[in-house]
Amino acid sequence: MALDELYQEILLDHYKHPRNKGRVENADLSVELKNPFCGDEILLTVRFEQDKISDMAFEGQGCVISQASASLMTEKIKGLGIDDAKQVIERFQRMLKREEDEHSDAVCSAACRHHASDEELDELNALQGVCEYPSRVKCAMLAWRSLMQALEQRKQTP
Amino acid sequence: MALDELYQEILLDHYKHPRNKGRVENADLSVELKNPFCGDEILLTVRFEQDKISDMAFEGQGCVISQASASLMTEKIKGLGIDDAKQVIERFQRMLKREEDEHSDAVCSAACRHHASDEELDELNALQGVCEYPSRVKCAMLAWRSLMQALEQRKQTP
Amino acid sequence: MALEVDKIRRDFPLFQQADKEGWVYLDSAATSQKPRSVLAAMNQFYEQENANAHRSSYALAERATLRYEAARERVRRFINAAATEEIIFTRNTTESINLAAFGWAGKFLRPGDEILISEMEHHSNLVPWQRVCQSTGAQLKFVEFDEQGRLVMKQFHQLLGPRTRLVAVAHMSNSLGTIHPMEAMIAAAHRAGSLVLIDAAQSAPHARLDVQALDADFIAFSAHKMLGPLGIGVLYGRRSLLEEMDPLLFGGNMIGRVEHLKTTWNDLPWKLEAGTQNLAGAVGLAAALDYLDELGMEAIEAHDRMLGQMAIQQLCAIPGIRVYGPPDAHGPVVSFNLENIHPHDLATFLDQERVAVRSGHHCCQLVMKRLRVAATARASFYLYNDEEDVRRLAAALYQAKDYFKKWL
Amino acid sequence: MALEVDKIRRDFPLFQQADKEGWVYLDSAATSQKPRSVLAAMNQFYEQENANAHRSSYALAERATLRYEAARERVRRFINAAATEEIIFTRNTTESINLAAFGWAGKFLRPGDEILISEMEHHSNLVPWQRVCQSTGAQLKFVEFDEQGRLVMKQFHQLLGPRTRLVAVAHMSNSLGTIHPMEAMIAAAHRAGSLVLIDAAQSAPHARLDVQALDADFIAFSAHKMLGPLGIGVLYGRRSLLEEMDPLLFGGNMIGRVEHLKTTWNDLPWKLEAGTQNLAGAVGLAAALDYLDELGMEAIEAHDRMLGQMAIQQLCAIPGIRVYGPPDAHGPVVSFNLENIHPHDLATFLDQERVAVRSGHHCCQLVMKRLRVAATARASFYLYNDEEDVRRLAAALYQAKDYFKKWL
Ligand SMILES: Cc1ncc(COP(=O)(O)O)c(C=O)c1O
Ligand SMILES: Cc1ncc(COP(=O)(O)O)c(C=O)c1O
Repeated sequence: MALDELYQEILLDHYKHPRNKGRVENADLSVELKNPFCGDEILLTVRFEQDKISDMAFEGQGCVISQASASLMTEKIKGLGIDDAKQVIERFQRMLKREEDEHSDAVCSAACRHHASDEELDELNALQGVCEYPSRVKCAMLAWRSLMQALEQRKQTP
Repeated sequence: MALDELYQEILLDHYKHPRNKGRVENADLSVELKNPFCGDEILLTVRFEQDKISDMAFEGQGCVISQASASLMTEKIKGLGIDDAKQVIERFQRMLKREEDEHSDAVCSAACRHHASDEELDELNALQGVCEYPSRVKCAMLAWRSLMQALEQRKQTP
Repeated sequence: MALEVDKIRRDFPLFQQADKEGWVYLDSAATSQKPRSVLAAMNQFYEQENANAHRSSYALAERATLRYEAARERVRRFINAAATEEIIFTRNTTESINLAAFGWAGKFLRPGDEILISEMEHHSNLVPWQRVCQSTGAQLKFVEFDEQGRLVMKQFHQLLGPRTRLVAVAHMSNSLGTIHPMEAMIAAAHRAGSLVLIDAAQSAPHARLDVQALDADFIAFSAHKMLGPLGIGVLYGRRSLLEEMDPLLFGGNMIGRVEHLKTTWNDLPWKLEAGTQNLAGAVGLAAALDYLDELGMEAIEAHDRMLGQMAIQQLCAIPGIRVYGPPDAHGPVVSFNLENIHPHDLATFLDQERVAVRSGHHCCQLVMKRLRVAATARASFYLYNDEEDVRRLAAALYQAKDYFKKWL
Repeated sequence: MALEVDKIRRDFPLFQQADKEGWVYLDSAATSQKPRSVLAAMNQFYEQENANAHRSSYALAERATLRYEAARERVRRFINAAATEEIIFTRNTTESINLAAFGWAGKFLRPGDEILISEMEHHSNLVPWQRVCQSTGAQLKFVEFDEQGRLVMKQFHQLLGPRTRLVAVAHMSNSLGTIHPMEAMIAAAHRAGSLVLIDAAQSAPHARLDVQALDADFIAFSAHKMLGPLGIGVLYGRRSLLEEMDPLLFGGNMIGRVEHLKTTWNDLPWKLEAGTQNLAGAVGLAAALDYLDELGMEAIEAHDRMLGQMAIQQLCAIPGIRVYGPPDAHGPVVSFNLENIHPHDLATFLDQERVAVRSGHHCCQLVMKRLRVAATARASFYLYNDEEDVRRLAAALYQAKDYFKKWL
């Protein structure tokens, strides 16, 4: 795969000009996560209004993939209802998952099978190339894992 | 190697009619040992007179090799001075040890190199064939290890 | 669908050696032979995909990581675990049991708690529990076995009480071949509020293991007894248990955040795998499972059990041979002795006749004690053995009787 | 006697793969590639000698046992240990250190005792000591390192006191490449009455290890970093220490006499090796040592150090590249960063240029913290690398700078 398929212009834009960077004031929840693979960290702050994610922001440093993914995520998720947000998370996860074959050998030697782009995901499709790089998937997922934890915590302490 | 080289007539004799089987009365020392490979046990009792092993006997059950070796040992060692006994032990150990080559491969694929018989060992030479069977060496050595421990203990508590 | 043993043997390089002509290997319970496909899978890994997993992002390391994790998924599928994270790679059954013992029991058991095992356990499913009991103050209880080599189920139910926190038993005994009534034991243990660990070292090679159907909490087994390589084993654990338990070994990839004086753990399954793992071993195990599934575990089970039954029958018919273990509920592991001849001598004789059996206590000193023998000879059968092998064993035993006559 | 790298490469099947044409592997500090002779030795074992060791007395099992014990003797000879019983086979360095930590320190340390390590340690030589300190009440002390990545020796001598029971340090740092003044440290520790454990995971592949000359008490290393297979490692220990310490894992062959509630241990070295061991792995390690000795450890050391020096020089000359670690006393492990570009992105770019380096915290989070970076890129060299590989790395870094310009 050419490198430019991984490092698309859109990611460049989000990396250089991250959206929603910082902390949400009066956040209901904040989640701090570390990528065990490289040590990169992220702090995600979220405010809810009833069942809606009314505001969110992220802080932290990391590689292009993790930063752009976090920025894109906040843009996509902010303003969504919790159920809709969960749907997006699922779609995003599905996009990054290599399709696993019945036979273990095939899984490994075959290149990642590109799924058809998921229109619902809009700009997030720019991260599709990451599924070729399982270790970088962890970078792309870091912000999303924080979001999942936030939603989990919210469920437990409504 | 033919089986009869391992199971020599002399061993048969000592197996069927073990010498010095039982316990020495008024023993100065007794040592109980277990062969971790098979669980066979031996109880060796020894009486000393000054620096001489004046009497010894063994108890226990086991395979032909371990029983015959114990019987032959008591016969050979009984009456010897401690230093002479140690010499015999060393010679016996040397006989059972495969000669190790510089190259690990050679050690393993080559059959055991027979050493010239050790005249000093008399009938104990009958156990030479055991060096082809490293696990059986443990059987042949069981009684001897008890003897070594006995001599060790005697040194510590004279 | 009987197994075509002649064809199968051709898959095993060891049986193709010139000096193995007419040679009968009856020690698969100690370790099995390896088919070509398993060696090929490991070679392929080393020759084309070797890199350290989970640590680097260049393409080769990605592939190594994928291969390792695909092997984990292959194991999950083989034992039908609910989730891939429930498969922990270890070195062998022994380490798997130690991990459960120290990581779970060592952490949660308290004085007064009880661990229930049987007198028929392999030392690897006995000594770790002794240690855990010493460190926690828990008590170790033993189910005995009867003259036929069956666990005394009445005693099992009596010993199972409100203080029993864990039942740890082998599915199949490696010394007597007994297959225990696992389903009933697990159900009873769960009713009593106890967890269950199954030592599947001997059963996993011979019968389909469905961990969800069995409903066991921990299961341990070794690759090397089921056509796989040495140096790799598995601990299956229910996710919630693996989550709450401690690691046994520390360092490498099992960490989350490391500070000077304290450390958090990585997610499952990596939390329980410290240091560089045996990736090639995992790949080899996956290939072994492919081979087993290709033949079909049902066919293998039927074949192996048939050989075990046949061996029991033929050996029981030889005067002077004493066979241990129950006549039924018996796997392909047969322990026996020739009257008044030590099993070491017997095994050495059989070896001359090109029949390889094991002699010793089989890591079951408590069993030997109860049988009142120092050791036994043991023949164990697997998918590359056939009826002719059983007959060869029986014939060699007749010759042994003859040879040792003068020694009696 | 320079190494003939072209010839050496032909011994490594991975470099012969069509898709590895022009490919530069710079991650040997994570795991090395394996020469054909190592794979052949393991295949030969599986194809001709596979049986369980120390358990049976038929000829094949005898041979397997001999092969395994001959490998142990081979290791003894390689590191010049006084006795074969001082060589314990483990899975990897991590397990070796855990064995010393829990088997020795966990048994003998008391509240008030101190363990002295450095901030530069791999997690595998840090987290086990944290755990032992938690369970024994001993205290963990850290020697820091200076800006150049050298241990602060003055602090080392200050921290070394009458309460220090153990000094545990890597011989060569896997993150910064620093080679510590081992001899002086060991002598000082011994004068203070402390034992010394050396984590030789990174040094054993590159330099002659003479345990008697070094006078260390414990030494840990992994086969897979020195041309050997995955799944086998070594703990060397002074016999008296191994005698008095406890096993870490229980079961299988490590026992002496087993009773219901207590068990005695087998003799050394078997006391510390539980369950079926990785025999093929040990055989593979022995073949790796043969290969290394054939080339000569002195020649290998000179070659690797030269490449490390060259890499430092060339990388330091690239504007925007920051190289970590001391310019001298530096092994063939070079950590660096490209200003404002995350090392993951850099490594991904280099991978496209067919240069494989590792990026991350290298299991040294404390080092990253002190360097105030999240991660570094790391290139490590071995006997199959040459000057051209260094140049390729430097050239690719220039290209990377160019590519990432627009991202700044
Ligand atoms: C200095 C050091 N110590 C310990 C280790 C751990 O080695 P292993 O992963 O083989 O257990 C490594 C390598 O990862 C290392 O570089
Ligand atoms: C029933 C049983 N449990 C445990 C073990 C230990 O297995 P391993 O030596 O592979 O750890 C064995 C085999 O030796 C066994 O038969």
